[in-house]
Amino acid sequence: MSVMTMAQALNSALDVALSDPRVVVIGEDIGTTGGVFRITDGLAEKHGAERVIDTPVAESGIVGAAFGMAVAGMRPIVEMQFMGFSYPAYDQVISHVARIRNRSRNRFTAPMVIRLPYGAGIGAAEHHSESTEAIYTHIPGLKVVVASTPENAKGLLLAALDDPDPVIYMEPIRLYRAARGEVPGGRYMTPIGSAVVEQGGTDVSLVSYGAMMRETREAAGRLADEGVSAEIIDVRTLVPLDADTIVASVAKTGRAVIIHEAPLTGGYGAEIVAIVQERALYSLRAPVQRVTGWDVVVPLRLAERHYMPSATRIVSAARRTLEG
Amino acid sequence: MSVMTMAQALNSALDVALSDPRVVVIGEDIGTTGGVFRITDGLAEKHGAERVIDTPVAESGIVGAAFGMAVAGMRPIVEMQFMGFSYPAYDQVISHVARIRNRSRNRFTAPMVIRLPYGAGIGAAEHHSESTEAIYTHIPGLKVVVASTPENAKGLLLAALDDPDPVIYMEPIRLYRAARGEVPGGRYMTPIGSAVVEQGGTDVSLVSYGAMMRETREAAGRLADEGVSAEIIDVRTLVPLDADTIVASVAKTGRAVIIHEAPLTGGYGAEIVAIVQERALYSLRAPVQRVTGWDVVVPLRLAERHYMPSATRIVSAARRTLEG
Amino acid sequence: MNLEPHQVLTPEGVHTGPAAPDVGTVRARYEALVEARLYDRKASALQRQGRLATYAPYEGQEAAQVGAVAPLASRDWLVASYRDAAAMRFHGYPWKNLLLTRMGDERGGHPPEGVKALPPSVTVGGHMIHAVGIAWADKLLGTDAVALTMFGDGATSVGDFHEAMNFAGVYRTPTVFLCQNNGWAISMPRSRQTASETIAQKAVAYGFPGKVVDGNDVLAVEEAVTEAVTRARAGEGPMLIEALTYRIHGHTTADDHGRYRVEEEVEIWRARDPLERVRLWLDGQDAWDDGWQAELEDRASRRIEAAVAEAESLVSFTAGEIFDATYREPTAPLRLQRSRAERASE
Amino acid sequence: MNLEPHQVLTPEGVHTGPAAPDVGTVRARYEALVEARLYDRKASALQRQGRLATYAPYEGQEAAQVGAVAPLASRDWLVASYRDAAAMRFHGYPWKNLLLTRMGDERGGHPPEGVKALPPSVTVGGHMIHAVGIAWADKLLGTDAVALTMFGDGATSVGDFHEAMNFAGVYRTPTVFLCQNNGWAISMPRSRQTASETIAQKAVAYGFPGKVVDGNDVLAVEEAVTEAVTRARAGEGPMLIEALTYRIHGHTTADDHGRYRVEEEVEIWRARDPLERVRLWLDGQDAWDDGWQAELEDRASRRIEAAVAEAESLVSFTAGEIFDATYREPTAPLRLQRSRAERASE
Ligand SMILES: Cc1ncc(C[n+]2csc(CCOP(=O)(O)OP(=O)(O)O)c2C)c(N)n1
Ligand SMILES: Cc1ncc(C[n+]2csc(CCOP(=O)(O)OP(=O)(O)O)c2C)c(N)n1
Ligand SMILES: [Mg+2]
Ligand SMILES: [Mg+2]
Repeated sequence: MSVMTMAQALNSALDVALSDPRVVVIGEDIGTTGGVFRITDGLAEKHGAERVIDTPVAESGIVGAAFGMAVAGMRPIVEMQFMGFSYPAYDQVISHVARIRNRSRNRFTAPMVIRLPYGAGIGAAEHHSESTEAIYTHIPGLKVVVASTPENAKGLLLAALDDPDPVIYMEPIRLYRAARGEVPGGRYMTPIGSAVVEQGGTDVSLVSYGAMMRETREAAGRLADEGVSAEIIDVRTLVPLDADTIVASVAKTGRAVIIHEAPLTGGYGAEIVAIVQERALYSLRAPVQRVTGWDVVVPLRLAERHYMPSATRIVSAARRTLEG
Repeated sequence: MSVMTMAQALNSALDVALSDPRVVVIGEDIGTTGGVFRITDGLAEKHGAERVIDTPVAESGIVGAAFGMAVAGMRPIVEMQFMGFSYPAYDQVISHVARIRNRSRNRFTAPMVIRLPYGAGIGAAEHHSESTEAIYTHIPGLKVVVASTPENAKGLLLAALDDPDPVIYMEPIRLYRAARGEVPGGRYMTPIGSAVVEQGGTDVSLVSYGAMMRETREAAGRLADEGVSAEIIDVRTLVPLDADTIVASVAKTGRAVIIHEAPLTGGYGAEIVAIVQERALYSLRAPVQRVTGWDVVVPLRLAERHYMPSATRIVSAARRTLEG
Repeated sequence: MNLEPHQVLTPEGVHTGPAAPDVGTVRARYEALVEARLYDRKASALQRQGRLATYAPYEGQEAAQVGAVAPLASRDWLVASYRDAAAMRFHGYPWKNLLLTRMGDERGGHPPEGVKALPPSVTVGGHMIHAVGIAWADKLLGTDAVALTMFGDGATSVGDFHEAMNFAGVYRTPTVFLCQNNGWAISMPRSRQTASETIAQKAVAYGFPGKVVDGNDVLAVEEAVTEAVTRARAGEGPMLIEALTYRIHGHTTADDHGRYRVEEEVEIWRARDPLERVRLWLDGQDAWDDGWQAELEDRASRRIEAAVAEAESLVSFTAGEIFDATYREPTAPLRLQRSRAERASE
Repeated sequence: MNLEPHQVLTPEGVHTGPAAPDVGTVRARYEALVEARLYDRKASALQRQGRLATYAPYEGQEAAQVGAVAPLASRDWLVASYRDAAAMRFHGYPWKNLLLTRMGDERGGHPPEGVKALPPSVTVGGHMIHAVGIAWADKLLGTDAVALTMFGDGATSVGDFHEAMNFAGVYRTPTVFLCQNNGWAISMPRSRQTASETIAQKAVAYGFPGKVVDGNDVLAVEEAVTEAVTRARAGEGPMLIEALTYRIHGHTTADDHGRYRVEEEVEIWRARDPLERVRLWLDGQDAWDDGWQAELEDRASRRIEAAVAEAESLVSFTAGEIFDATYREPTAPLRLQRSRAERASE
């Protein structure tokens, strides 16, 4: 155990991962410089430039080549510099990575991890603040996980690599350095497909994931000050969703707020709402609220704060469920 | 007025559209051969190969070039051969077409239409049966419409072309020839952003769009035989959604089934459910049901029927809401 | 870069190369060509009878396909397209599987263990980079296997072609790029597909060699691919081969090629038939006669008919089975959906 | 294809071309170069002070940028990248706008009416095809305007580069492709970006000419682009120009280039400074002195400072305003969201 930032925890996970000779890490600027966020710092030196591979600027090529490697028995870990740069590779992900198992009826598979630094809140340039998990969660054949702490960042990454199927692995940029915590050494896994109740509560369920866990926890704190007991759920795996944990919580509290920074319309929050109302409608004492980014492109630095869900917005939404 | 198939109605719309010299139609095999579905039949001959443009195989290039044309004052209509071939162009659509208005704060815009033949049910090859509207409905800056009759196919296409913003225009392959109906001559528009109550009813709201309207109507008929009065809503525009019409219907019936052929998880049905429960929770007498494709790749011909939502599945879902 | 098409046998069956071909080898290639042609005709016929969904006939391209895979060892990979059934078959991917896919059965995509070939690519252009990744893995894993990818002239316009070629050049992966330039991409003639004079010259952009061959000359194709495979195996990196050929029929069984090309063009290429020149040469060596031809056709037909029978004997999918190949272990949501689907199909 | 870099002025300021340059023109270019350099330094300084978010300095590339746009008429389009501030400015896109974007204000992307330049591309590689579409539209609309697109060596690896080049070749659009090969794409050296010896030779794949120029020689770049623009305007189609240059500083103000390259390499390129050779030549013509230099710097600084002041004077965004540029008319869902956002920001 040692205290690490999320960036360090990810670096540690990759270091552990590379002890398996089938593993390569591949992406732009991840070798010599250790990546735009220094997540791969020192790994090329330690494990060799043939296994921590710097590539030309070509996201589709990176994913497509990694797919070929995976089919041929390797375990590639792809780094996209930002989620917003993953779109050129979308066809490779959806038409090939996600489908080769079905296309070949289990004869060929593409066990690989695609790491996507995502999210806003650091005043970055356009395309650098995306949170478009919804374009991946809808695609059969993919699993989608989102880290929220240094500890689960490492555990989920190692679990993703161990998974026999391709995993979209989202890393909240805003937490790379901001999140610090105890991280076990060596290899361990955080199970894919299980949500976690971070804090028990009785009045309202706050359901979120990734970077928004920070605002969610803050909101829960403020609600506690007002005498409202919030249960906090970190979804962690978007696909396959641990619906049981969420539904059980809402069945108990009768109220829920779903929080994500992606735009509202067609965001993953809608799926969670749909499942909650399907399985716990008669327990609902108020409509499930969604606190999300708005249906606009994430603004640049000046106006970004108007876009991001804040603890204040979460608290008001929770209050709305209590009034309802 | 004359009776036409949907394919003919679309051809007529494009013919009308091309009377505007700013309009070009661009895509693969749309000139000499009139397109894989013959939607552009005769248009190159009539309006010239410079305006009904055959391209190399390069979906990203097609959308990117059309974007440039739109910025420069033209009104391109892009044809993708199948929705499943639109993914290589996804980056152009999301990073540029959808965003240039915001990026330039209204200085530049890309008014253009991207036509996507979509949907399963004809036993086609892999990638030819996609219904991935969810990857477009989540993207700010795009409008998304889905035709369901020859009449609205023409009207929506002309409205899409008239729209100052880019429109994703989905055409149900299964209805190209199967749907026949009266279609007005000349230019007319079906408003974007308005759903239509196709049939009034009191017991349950059936909400669908595109090709699935057929099964939805059939299910309504069967329910009527059982003495259940179903209200049928054709959403027609997914973005911006006409929530008022849907919510008003559910507020009245207290029950709803949402039907689409796209996979369940993260499908657009979730968004409709989320809005309905948000605005009409206290009217709901049973959980809103979703009848959708399953979370698997659309099967090929042999197993396709197991995937497609059927009138039978819609009827059972409606019954579940009535029992609930 | 020499862009003259390499040829070994003229359409008249005259040998033009330096060393005379080995009769035994040529007879083996001829046998493959005959089987390839018979399969293509059978598949088209099955489609007309409604027993296949659609089919993409390759008649006219048999030499390019047979010649392409002849130099491959069984440890080498083939990553090919929807029109490459003959190439796939002669790399070990059974006719039965190719038929199953065309019947609309995903199990076609599951070739026997040991067959190193991905299911044929249906999207145009996305698969070439897979052959780069596979070849790269072979290199990293220390085997000397190579990967051959086959694609059409249309596919060279796709962005992924560029990224694949560039990666292959940068990492010197043992990848062989074989373009069957059959003159058309559906209705788009080669001349409008790209403004470059040849496809082969595109290799200049990636720093490795390109070569043009007579794609209707099985021996020329085989020679060029052998050279490319040998280079690749020796660690000398990739090569692009453009095989000039022609598809005699429509793009698929659903295509009416009369809409975009004239019969005279087809006739010119019929005269360059890839089987006939081999037959003529063999005949000139007294290594062909009607009896042998009948024997070949009989043997091939029996193989093909057996494949058809086997494919058609497979029962259709149950509702539950469609859930069996999305993840290795079905996820909780899929288990739920599966039970619903099973109930709905009762 | 001649792949020797075209040069007009040596780094020592010696003129090597046939016709002697026009002193007045060279003085005008020199003035632009000086202003370009001052802006770049100012922007880097502002970033260090926290007044810009990040910045991508172009020092060392001023000649490529000034030379690129000098041949353009105001009806011609410029479709450039994040590092091309100088090119944009001299095509009429105000410094103020470039600063605003870097401050994190979308209004930077709204240049004045009449300025034919798209906001700089932030993603690598996606914008070149836009210049093809724009040029194509100009052709269809019957104007003789051309479109110039600027991009880096890294961008040539992107699939969209290929599709853009191919479309330009096939439709002979009046598009000029200008690659500033500055040796690096973040930490990736040019030698690992692609295995081709030059970027210019990639034009071979698309059937139109490519040319290499000394990118630190403003007159050489201008000559090459003039030739390309003239050809394009005359309907002779596109051209690819590779300008050999170097970025002296890090990729952005957030990049530590010491991690991937040695100082000696930077020194070599400092000695090839794009301003100094012009100054030396002018000096040789008695067309430069300290007084004029001071005057130029003063004028440029005043322009730049005015732009900074204007940009910084703009008030920040209100919550409601973020909804103003998604559709021309706000949709019903957005109107609802807008009111919620306004309430939340109170
Ligand atoms: C991404 C994508 N876009 C479009 C298509 C439709 N399509 C199928 S084959 C084809 C033409 C391909 O031509 P070519 O590469 O020359 O191969 P050929 O059919 O001639 O063998 C097209 C456009 C597709 N399958 N995939
Ligand atoms: C699609 C995409 N992928 C990755 C990036 C991150 N990125 C920004 S600049 C850059 C390198 C570009 O190099 P080059 O084209 O040579 O231009 P230069 O920065 O040298 O001017 C990369 C990889 C991006 N902006 N867009
Ligand atoms: Mg072809
Ligand atoms: Mg560069």
